[in-house]
Amino acid sequence: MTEILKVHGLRKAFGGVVVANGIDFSLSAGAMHCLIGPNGAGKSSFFRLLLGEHTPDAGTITFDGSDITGLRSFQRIRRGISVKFQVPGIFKALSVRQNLEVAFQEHRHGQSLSATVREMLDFTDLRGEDKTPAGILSHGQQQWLEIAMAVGVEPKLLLLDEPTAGMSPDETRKTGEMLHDLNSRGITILAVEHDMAFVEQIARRVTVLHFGSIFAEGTIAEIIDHPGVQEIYLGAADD
Amino acid sequence: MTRNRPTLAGLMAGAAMALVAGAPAFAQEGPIRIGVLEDQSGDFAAATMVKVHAIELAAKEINDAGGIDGRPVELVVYDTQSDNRRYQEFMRRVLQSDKVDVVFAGFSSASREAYRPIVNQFDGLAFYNNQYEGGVCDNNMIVTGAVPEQQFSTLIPWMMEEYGPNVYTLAADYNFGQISAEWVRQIVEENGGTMVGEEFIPLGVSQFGQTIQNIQATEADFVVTLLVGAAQASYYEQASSASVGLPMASSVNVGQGYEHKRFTPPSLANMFVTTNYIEEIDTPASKDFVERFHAMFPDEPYINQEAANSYIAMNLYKQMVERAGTTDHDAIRAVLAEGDVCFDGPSGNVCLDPKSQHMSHTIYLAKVNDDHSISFPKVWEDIKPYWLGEAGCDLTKNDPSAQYTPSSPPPAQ
Amino acid sequence: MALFQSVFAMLYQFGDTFAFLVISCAGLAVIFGMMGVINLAHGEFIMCGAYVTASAARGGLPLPLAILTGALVAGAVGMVVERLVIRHLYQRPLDSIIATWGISLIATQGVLIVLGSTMQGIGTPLGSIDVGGRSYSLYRLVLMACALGLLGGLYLLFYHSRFGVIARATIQKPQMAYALGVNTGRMYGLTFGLGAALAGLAGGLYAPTMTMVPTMGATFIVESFVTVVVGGADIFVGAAPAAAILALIKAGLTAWYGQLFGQIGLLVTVILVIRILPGGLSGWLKGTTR
Amino acid sequence: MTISKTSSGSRARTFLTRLEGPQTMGRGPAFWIAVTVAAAAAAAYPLIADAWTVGNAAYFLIWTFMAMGLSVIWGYAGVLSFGQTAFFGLAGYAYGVITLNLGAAYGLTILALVLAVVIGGLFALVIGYFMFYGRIQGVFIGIVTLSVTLVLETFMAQTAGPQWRIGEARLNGFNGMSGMPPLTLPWFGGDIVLYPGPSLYYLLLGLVVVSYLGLRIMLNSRFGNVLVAIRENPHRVAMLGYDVRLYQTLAFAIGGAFAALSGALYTAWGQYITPSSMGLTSAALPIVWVAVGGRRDITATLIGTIIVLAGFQMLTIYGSQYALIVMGGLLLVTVLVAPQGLVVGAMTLLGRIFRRGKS
Repeated sequence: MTEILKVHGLRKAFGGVVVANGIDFSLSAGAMHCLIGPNGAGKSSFFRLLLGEHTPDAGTITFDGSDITGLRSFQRIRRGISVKFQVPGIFKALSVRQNLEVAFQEHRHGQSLSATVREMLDFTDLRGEDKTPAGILSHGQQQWLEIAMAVGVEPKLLLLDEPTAGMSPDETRKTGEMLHDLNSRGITILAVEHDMAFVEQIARRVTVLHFGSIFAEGTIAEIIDHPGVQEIYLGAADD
Repeated sequence: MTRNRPTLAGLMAGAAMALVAGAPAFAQEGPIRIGVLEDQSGDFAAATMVKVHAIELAAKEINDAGGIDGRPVELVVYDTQSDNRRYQEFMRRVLQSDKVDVVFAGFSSASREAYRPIVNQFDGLAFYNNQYEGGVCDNNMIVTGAVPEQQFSTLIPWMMEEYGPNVYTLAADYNFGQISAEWVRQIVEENGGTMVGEEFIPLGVSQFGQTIQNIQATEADFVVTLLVGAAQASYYEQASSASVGLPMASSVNVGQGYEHKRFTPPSLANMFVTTNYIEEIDTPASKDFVERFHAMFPDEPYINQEAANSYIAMNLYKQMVERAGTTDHDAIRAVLAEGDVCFDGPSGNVCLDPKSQHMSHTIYLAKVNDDHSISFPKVWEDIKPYWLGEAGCDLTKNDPSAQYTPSSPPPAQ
Repeated sequence: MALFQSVFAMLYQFGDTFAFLVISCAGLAVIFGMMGVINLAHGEFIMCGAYVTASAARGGLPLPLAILTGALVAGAVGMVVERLVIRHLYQRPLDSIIATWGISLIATQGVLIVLGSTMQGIGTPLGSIDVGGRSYSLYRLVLMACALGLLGGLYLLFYHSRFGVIARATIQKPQMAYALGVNTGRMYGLTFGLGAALAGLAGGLYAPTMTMVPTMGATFIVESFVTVVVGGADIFVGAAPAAAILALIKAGLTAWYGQLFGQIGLLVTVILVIRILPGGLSGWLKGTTR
Repeated sequence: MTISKTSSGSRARTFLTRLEGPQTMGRGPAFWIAVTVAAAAAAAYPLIADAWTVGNAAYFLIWTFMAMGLSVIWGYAGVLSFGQTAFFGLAGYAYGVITLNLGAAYGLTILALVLAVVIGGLFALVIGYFMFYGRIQGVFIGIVTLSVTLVLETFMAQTAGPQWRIGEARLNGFNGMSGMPPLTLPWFGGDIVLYPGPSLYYLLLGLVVVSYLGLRIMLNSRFGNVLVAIRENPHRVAMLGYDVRLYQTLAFAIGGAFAALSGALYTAWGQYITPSSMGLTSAALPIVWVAVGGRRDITATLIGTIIVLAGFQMLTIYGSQYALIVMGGLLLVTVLVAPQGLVVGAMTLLGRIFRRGKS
């Protein structure tokens, strides 16, 4: 399998706080991968570095065969990286339909915008809500809407920051199905997640981040059995 | 402290006056309508409320005496809010909709320039009753305010003789200040003096620390202050507290914004101003005028030169209409061209100059004493607005409708 | 002697401008820095302080007490305004700009109608001193001292008093403060009141040196905005150095190129600073010292 | 952008369908009948009104462009500009300088009008580039734009001297530049000079209708979609692959060009322009019109601006010095009671009543 994302020696510090301490990481195309780690391990900062919201002090990011380290956020998105944030980043005052239109109007798979929107309404189970202002949807629905929007840019790689935060078990399960569906359409998925049950549902491989470095990597079973991982989680819990 | 009356009351007063005075046998033609556009609110209100009152006083007196040529006078008053746009809106309104016979309008030069194209377009007739930087050569305008040659050709030589030849000019950085400063410079040089400094202050500046030092660094014998607006007026207080102690000469203070009444003594002490009228003038005509004014407007804080100009302008207009037998503008200009339209009013005898349609004045030198009382060390009679005519403006021959300055005079004929 | 004279003259000009900037911006800076509200009625609070000071002084109160009265009245008015208007707009900063501008219109024109177009001044106290053949107003030296005192006082208030600690906590983490039992509404009211009182103090301090008109606040407003913006959100880290730098720029440009360039220089500086240091001086200083 | 393979006819149809959309209030036959009636009434107005009233109405129309431009920037793109008057004033002076140098023959005043709008728009583009690419955000945009307009005002106010001239045109400082010709249309058998009156009124009415419909189409297009999305959540928009700065800069330039159109028309209307038209009070006026009408809707802005302008003029005539107090009060009421704008509030209410009446 080809590598879709390759990170080499990524470093970033704010004053004395090191959030990325020489991260080497790679992801093969078509993967479903989870990133875990205790609070403050640098997961969100790693995402921000991938998205170009932080400029790294050192290191390179290669995406889909080309170096994107110097690109601005929107340019990376256009290359095929997309993101869904932990707090739903939707346009609350706009209708569900408008939210989808803004996301899809530049990228469509050869069909009309309204057909695309209809398809995504089906996908997110939001049929009949297309005129509802997005801000009054339930929390779970907002999360799904944002996932749908993130798909709008036709990403090769989808970054998800705690996609199930605040969801009911039922919604969580449905989200997992959605992600499998997207993955089967060829989208590589990299998710930050705390809910280990959910991690088990979606991830084939897991990377553990600790103090801005890769601490361990392996299948979910390997990671759960890894003594060091248990230690850092327990250690973190003591704080 | 002034207490502004709402314009509505002014409007109604004017209308009511016309109605009451209309009772005697007026001619059949109906009233003569006079548009009044003055700033009754906004930045300039302090100096311009009194102009409206002066016009109302003149209208009442004219109506009481049987009107103009038997026709009553009716005032159409709008508040222009010290806003140039309001002048544009309301000048259009009085000329096009209210169809007034004549307009009395404007305090700042900017407001005059805002409405002048409109007066020209509708071929109206407007009186501008303000002291200003001079140079308007326009057939549709009659100017009763004093101009620099009248105020500076008297003031500067007298000051130089009295205090010395070294002059420092402090002027507001806009048309009035720059052009007036140009006049001062020219007159100082003609009289063998030296400009030891010249400084221009943007409008709205209220802190003068550096300026005060600059003045002290020179050997100035006196300072010509051509400052404008409430913010710039802070100079006097600040200069006084820094004990600058130099005599000041001005064409714009006291006579217009009665700073000597508003500021705490002695910040304006030793200020010399040439003005064509202020209420302290001690002639019988002036005293009578002040008395009549206060009978009608007991709360009036101060009767300034613009009030007198407005009052005089009303009477000049009455005279011209009566001599022409009509309110037609060409007929009025024909009367004006005869060169003997004069009026002996509160400020002495004044006459309109046919070439420039500006007015001659008696110029009073007002001195502000330590306690801010006023004395008059010198009076010049019959000072003519000579410059425009000499420079080549002759409205009896052609009408360029332009404003000239000494550095951009009328094109040679 | 000539050297001493010109050095003193330069220092005096610098100090004079510095004092003007610090005193006129303090109220705006507190309200903006602590609450994120841009108060376009700042100038009118200054005018309020100046009018009350002048009236009190002419009513026989000694000047320092009159100035204090002016500040207190402006502060009280500020708290009322906060309660009636500003409180409803914390979530809408752009709307609070509009609302405070509306208040400023009403205040300016209302004062014009009720009190007339001018008010008699009270005259500058203390006279002048002679340094190297030139005379300087003593009162302006007092103003410079006041500016330094003001900076020190605010520092003590916000960093070494209970009010300051609670106020900063409330502003940074309102929910947290609320959960800890702080009456956040009252804290906002007090902070806005303090800002208004500082504006009133500026009016009171400068009342003796200026023409008293309803629009007098406008002559402060550009300078105070410029200082706050250049300083950035943290007034203690930013405002003092901002005032110092701006005073240097303004006094320098005014001395060498005249008042026009002093004015324009200030406005250009603010544009450049915003462009280069979006967080203002305080953001920049904090960024480098961490 | 992807171009779909559609015939030009259907493209024109999609174009026209954008006259309606989520970004603009009013849809369906009832609304368009109302619009047509309003336009027809406006067109018939000079037949019943006297010359001054028509000229005065034309004067109100002049300001609506600046208001609609601000609505695009502030209401739709979410950026509060306090300095629209900078573009207004610059274009006003540009019109003056160009016409004073070129004269009014051969329709050159129309060229001057176009050039003035281009100059104003380009200036806005530069300022916008400077701000948005410099990561200036939120209230700071207001401060920078205000500073820009105040710098221009301060500078222009001191250009009274004879050295300040561009060709034949004296800038003439604080007192303002005057003497420029009004708009003049070349016509067979003699130019038509558009003094304030019916002819100018019709020209302006036409411009308002075209601008209004054009802006509706733009706002309901993809561009408009992105603008409102930026207003709601610029971060998310960037994360959908849009260059937010570019969109903001373009919106700002468009708004600036509309302000410039107002400025050039104003100068042609009164044959006069002053620095004070770039001052603090002037700068705040467009914000009042737009806020009171309803900034987030172009129709509300248009209606609101005309109502507020006419209302304040009436207040000045009959209420005199209370006008400014009422203006301030109106702002407070709007912000506190109807933050979406009084006209939008009224329209929503009407719509609700109408719908209830139908069902």
